[in-house]
Amino acid sequence: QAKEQFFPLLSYRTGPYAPNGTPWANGKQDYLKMINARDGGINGVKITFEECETGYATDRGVECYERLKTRPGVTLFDPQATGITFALTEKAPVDKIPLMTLGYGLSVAADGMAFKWNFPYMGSYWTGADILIQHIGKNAGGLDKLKGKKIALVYHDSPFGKEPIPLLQERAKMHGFELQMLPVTAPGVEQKATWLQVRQSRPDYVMLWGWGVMNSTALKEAQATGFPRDKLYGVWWAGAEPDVRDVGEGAKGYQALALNGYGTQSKVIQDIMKHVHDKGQGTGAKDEVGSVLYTRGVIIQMLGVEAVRRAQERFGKGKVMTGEQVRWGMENLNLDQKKLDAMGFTGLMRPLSTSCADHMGSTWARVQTWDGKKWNITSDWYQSDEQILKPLIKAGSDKYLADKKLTRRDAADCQS
Amino acid sequence: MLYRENGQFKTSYRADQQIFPITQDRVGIALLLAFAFIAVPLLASNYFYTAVLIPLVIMSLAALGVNILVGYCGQISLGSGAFMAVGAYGAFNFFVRFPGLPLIPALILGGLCATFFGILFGLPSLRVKGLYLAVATLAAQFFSDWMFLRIKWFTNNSDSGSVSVNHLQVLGMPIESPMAKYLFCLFLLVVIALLAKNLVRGAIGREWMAIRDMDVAASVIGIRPMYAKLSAFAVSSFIIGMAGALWAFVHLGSWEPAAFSVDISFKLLFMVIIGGMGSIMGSFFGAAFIVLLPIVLNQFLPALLGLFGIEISTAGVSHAELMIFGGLIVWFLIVEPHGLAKLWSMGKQKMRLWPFPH
Amino acid sequence: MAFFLETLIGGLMAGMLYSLVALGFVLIYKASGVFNFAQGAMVLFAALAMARFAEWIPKWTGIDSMLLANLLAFVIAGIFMFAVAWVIERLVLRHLVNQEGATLLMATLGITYFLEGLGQTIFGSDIYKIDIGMPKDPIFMLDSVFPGGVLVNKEDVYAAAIAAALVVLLSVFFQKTTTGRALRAVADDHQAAQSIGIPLNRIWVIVWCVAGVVALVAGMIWGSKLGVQFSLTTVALRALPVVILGGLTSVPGAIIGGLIIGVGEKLSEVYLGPYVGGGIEIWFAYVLALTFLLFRPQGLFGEKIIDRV
Amino acid sequence: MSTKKIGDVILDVKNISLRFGGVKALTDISFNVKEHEIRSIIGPNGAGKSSMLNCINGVYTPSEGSITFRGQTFAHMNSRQVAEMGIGRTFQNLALFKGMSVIDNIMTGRNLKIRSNLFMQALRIGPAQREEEKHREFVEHIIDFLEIQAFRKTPVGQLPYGLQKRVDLGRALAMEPQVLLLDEPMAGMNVEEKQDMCRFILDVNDEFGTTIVLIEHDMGVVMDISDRVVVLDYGKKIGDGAPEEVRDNEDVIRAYLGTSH
Amino acid sequence: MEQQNIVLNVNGIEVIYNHVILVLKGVSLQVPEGGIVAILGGNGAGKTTTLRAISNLLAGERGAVTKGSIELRGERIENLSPADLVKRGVVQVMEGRHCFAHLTIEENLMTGSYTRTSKGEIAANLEKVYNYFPRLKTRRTSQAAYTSGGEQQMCAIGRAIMTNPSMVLLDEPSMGLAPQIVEEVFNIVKDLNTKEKVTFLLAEQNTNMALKYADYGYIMESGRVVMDGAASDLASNEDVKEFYLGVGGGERKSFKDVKSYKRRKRWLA
Ligand SMILES: Nc1ncnc2c1ncn2[C@@H]1O[C@H](COP(=O)(O)OP(=O)(O)OP(=O)(O)O)[C@@H](O)[C@H]1O
Ligand SMILES: Nc1ncnc2c1ncn2[C@@H]1O[C@H](COP(=O)(O)OP(=O)(O)OP(=O)(O)O)[C@@H](O)[C@H]1O
Ligand SMILES: [Mg+2]
Ligand SMILES: [Mg+2]
Repeated sequence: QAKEQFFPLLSYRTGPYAPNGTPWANGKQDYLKMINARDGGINGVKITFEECETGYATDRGVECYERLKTRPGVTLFDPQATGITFALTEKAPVDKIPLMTLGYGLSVAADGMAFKWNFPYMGSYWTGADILIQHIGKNAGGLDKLKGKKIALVYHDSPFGKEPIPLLQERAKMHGFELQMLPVTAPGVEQKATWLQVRQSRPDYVMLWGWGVMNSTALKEAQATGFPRDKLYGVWWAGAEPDVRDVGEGAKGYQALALNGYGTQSKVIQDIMKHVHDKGQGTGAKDEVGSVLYTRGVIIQMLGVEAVRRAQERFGKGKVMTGEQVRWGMENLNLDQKKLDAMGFTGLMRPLSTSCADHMGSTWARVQTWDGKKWNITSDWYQSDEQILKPLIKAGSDKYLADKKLTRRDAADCQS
Repeated sequence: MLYRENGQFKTSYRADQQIFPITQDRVGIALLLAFAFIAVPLLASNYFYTAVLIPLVIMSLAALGVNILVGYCGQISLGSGAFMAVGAYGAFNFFVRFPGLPLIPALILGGLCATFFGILFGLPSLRVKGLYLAVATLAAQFFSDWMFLRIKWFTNNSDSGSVSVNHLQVLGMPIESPMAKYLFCLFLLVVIALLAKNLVRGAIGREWMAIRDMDVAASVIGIRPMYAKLSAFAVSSFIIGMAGALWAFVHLGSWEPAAFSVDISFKLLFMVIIGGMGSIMGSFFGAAFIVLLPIVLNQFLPALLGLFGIEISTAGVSHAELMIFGGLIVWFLIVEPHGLAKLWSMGKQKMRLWPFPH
Repeated sequence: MAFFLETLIGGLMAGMLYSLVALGFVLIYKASGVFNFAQGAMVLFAALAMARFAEWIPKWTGIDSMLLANLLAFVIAGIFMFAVAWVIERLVLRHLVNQEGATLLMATLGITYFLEGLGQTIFGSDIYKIDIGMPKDPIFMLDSVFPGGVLVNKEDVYAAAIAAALVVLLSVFFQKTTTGRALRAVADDHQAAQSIGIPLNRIWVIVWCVAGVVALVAGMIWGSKLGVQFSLTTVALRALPVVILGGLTSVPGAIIGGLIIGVGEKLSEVYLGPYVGGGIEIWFAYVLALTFLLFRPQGLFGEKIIDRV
Repeated sequence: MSTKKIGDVILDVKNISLRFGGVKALTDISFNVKEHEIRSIIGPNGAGKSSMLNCINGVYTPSEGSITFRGQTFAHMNSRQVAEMGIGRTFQNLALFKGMSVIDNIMTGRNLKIRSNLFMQALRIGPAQREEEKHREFVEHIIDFLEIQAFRKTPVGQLPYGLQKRVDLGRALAMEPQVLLLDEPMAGMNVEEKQDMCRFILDVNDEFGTTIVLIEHDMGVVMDISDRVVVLDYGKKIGDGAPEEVRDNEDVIRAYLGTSH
Repeated sequence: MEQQNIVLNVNGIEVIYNHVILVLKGVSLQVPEGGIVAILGGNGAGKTTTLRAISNLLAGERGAVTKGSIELRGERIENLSPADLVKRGVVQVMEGRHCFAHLTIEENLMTGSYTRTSKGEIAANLEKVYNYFPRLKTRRTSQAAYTSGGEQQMCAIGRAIMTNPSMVLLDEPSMGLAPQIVEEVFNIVKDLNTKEKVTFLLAEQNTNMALKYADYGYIMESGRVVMDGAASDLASNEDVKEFYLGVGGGERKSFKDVKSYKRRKRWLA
């Protein structure tokens, strides 16, 4: 048996979400290729991977999971879809394989004491929504200025789109703004009625919580109904190139959260260029390297690799880690700025450190603005408000545990 | 001449009315059941259970339900996904709201919810026919998609609309391991298939088929179109609802409304048509075709193309898979428009004549 | 009031766009008795071809007039659709003469998968842009009567005009020409049509070509609105209630049905939606169509469903 | 006419009119059928013969007039009620259930008599099973009677036309009707087959005492086997009486028989 | 049959439905130019199948000619499409009418002229059909599905005449027609035959009529030709008389007196 750490890659390159799924998947693959080419693997353990097409469909995702989870040296799963995450959340504890859901998935899973196997690294829908409100407040001249204002939420009518609602309601209560909810039926190609309603109720701000084609359609409809684009704010899943590219000038002024940095300057992207693309081994087109979702893919895979590295520190360098060991690594990750700089991730993300209780590790994001041709980071880092999130997460995870008749992990379990 | 009924004389109508009047068929089925219940558990891996067998068994059950409505009663429906969803969420609600309710009653209650929903959306069939009805049943589909997203009560007030169940057990035996899940589903499938077979070869089945083939003539010989159609909707949606509940409880464990999207409705219809309308056996063939083919293609296509020295990108595989899938559907239809079951029975007919060509 | 008008107009426009897709269904059904589920895939395929060629042609030939590039792209995409029609007849329809509706429907589903795969293989699966110079910004009318005016989307108006023109053309074609009559005969009975010398093969190629062109126009307009991407196929699901409401066999029905559905779903979403949490328009459209069917089982203008003993 | 005794009026059609838009399919038709008799309806194509049967059957609703069956008068009933009262029917354009086997087709004729409910049928427990066997036995008699044993399990769609007609008759017989309406049962048969069919009809009439209403274009058959004949033309009744009378009726000859008969 | 101009030569064809059901077991027949040839035989003998094989309409029934050859004026036609055959003047009137249900009677007739281009010719043909079948003229604007069985049969025949055929394959033209009309139809056949030199191949159950109007006849039994000869010879053959004309023993028996069902005598097993 060769020493190989296996990374299963669930992805979708067909169907309605392909334009967003593809760069994401490419980034994930390229990083692994780069690690193999540059470092010869993780402390000598070669990385293998296999991609499985889910088409964003839950049942196919489950099949992929079942197929790939039995591979020797399987590391962790990144389902790339909220629906699949829900299904796998039930299965992962049984199979003892961790799930990484960077910036998506179950918001309550940040509570590592309840969700031992889920890792919503770097932020969840709740942190995103929280930061978005902070930013809107800031633009309005202070959160207190939101009183009496109206904010509309145009969201993908699915668990993905509905997750942020509890948090937004919490914030609405706090600041006294009115929250108008406008669901859009998936995949979101027809939004005329939604935007007519926006035009009628004239909200001060609109939050866009879409994925895939829904985003560009929303921007086009905003343009068609004359809603000012600079009053339109998107989540980080509505802030990549495919979302705005074909709207072009029409989306100028649109702001969206930036979970991660991007661009081709950073060292890690340069390394990928050098070790992968220049050798003709790039997974996708060269010009998408360094784009928003591509870079997110790179970060996800870096975190996976680092988790393995961390696990090796405890369980034996140069060994293939099991899912359980990787889980420990994920839970005890500590990437400070120095490490990030060393790995070439400067400017792409904030330091991240996890613990048994905190599976998110970092709750920061910035805001970017589309200038008609490209995205530009236009704000400093925001951090979501612990005070609001904590109780919500606690309540949610308590309910989850009660429903499942499970108990919270104890300190002993945290050592394992 | 291994396969033929010659020489097997029936001395009573009862004997002739058996499900499998031909001895070879009986033996074959017995072997198949033995294989499914005994040999498979000895051989199958966990992957095979969870990714192949369990979905296959549950989808066979659903296809069987659809076949009763579409194949036997001739009412084309694209709302099957909705019936599955109603079954799943119905069973879920009984399951969580009545703590201690055993699994099987919950599933049956889920099925009954689907029955009710099915009858409701079957009412238009009394006036609307054919493709018009097919499209109209999509109303059920989209309505249920919306209902389970929007009405929080159905999802036990879950914020996201996603719900989950666990700790399944039957008569004290946990249904947790893949093998247990498989055997449980298989058992239900066999029982329901048997009941369904009894129905379709009995009086009610004849009514359904009569309505399908020529409804005016059927009413002249005393068949009430309303009763026949609504009973078909009821039975079919009960079975589909059960299948939906199994899909949610046993296969997915945790699900959201999108798990029962319009895609599933289409897939179920494919299964029935590809497998053979008006054939219980056909439902199984159809389910196998639609469930297995993508998995097989996905796994073997790259290797296969590799043999010919074609390097293909990951996206390419997905697209090629779509193309091959579509191509195969068309090809099978051309070979036998009446489905795989017909192909099977023609094969048997040839066997009967064997070794003579005609 | 102004808002009501806006919604109404928005609904009418959206309805026209649905009609454009519905038209493809009607054409093929009317002419061959096949319910063509591949219409959505054809729209996508045509739009992909158009978008990519409009992008490639300037690159390959150095033509920099956008109009010319678009025109060429349109023609090439049209040729692609002809080829598709021809291949479908050769490889599929020809072998399924005289089969039941369900079988043919299934075959078109097979074609759907195939086209989706093929389209994305040849043309890619990203979001592409069709820019035929449609104006994107809104205009406001009647601002003298209502404060703020009534918003009308110029792009929609153009699109609706194109759709209307196409429909008039096709109606004439069906009602007035021998081929039109032959098409209807084929839909009724393949075998009898063959027996009196109607060349099924040629007829089918013709109809699928026409449907291909309709798909191309629909794809172009929808693509210019939404961007060309896989989700275009789902507009077919939006067009289905239109088809059955208008009647599977009626060209004008597709238009009227489109208008009713468009207006119905927009009004329902805007005025009813907020009370029940929104997101109701798609099922509302289907329920609306279903309600009409209860009164006229063959749709508003469809041919009566005949069963006689 | 040997031993048969013709009874009282069993079916009485009074002043029936039927219109389809502009077309007057039937105008003011009255005639009656007596128990045990063979009553023929003849007339040129489009005269309204099939429409007449459809009215009796409840497929069409006459715009005027009434029908009395065994003392019960109705203007309109649904087909199910008519079937329950004991009127069976065959069809001109074969309305068999194409996808079903011969046995199943005939078994559908027994469905009115099925008592067990859906659950019993699903389980096939005792009574349901016994019932099924009982009806099967009855159907086998019909199959023997019609001499179609060899095709029992063939899907009817694959049978040649003439045999399909026989199955159609079998299905109607399975209802054990008191009155049997036959719409051109002998179309598309050669003489030999017609002879067989006549034999079946006569036997049914003799053995079960079933009253028969027959539409037929073969004058030989009509003249030979019927007791009384009604003649329709363009929706109007132009003749009614014993075969010989009708044959000599001037109107009938002009409108229908032509000169060669 | 002596070698006068043979238009159609069917040579030992075998037909199989659905790959398994062998229906025709080597059928050969010839049709001379300008003749009327009848195919007789009981139910399921294979008459319809023979006609379908000639007009190439088998494919839609999932049948295929597996052996033998069919020649039209010396040209092999097995691989032509039905439309090509209509262009060569061969048209079939299908058993069971098959009118286009949603089209009116007149539109039905007009579809028959699809292969014709001259407007004048079409108008003349239509006039001709209406002359032959005045009943159709009165029903010209009704949808075919709502006309009576007999009217539909007329419509189907009329539609075939609209193609201006040189050879017509008629499948059970008399089925469901009133005696008067049957007579008329056969007169029309004779008329077209003598005046316009149209060749006819007809499958019939009404042996009486068929032999009266045909020149030559073939008798089929379970997929084989068991007897053929000039129509007059057949009509006087004792077996034919008994089994197909119902005049066994010289006298026509009343249908009433035929005693119980009798075993048929078969020429061949
Ligand atoms: N589509 C089909 N599939 C299978 N078998 C068929 C099909 N069509 C006909 N047959 C079989 O072929 C045989 C000959 O049928 P055919 O219709 O040619 O007889 P026919 O002589 O025209 O009889 P009829 O006088 O009743 O019309 C019959 O036994 C019939 O069952
Ligand atoms: N549902 C209907 N709608 C319109 N017209 C109809 C309908 N049913 C029958 N007709 C018309 O009524 C007339 C009588 O038809 P019917 O079928 O009763 O004739 P028939 O006497 O049975 O003729 P045939 O001997 O040809 O079968 C015909 O002209 C027919 O077109
Ligand atoms: Mg009639
Ligand atoms: Mg025949």
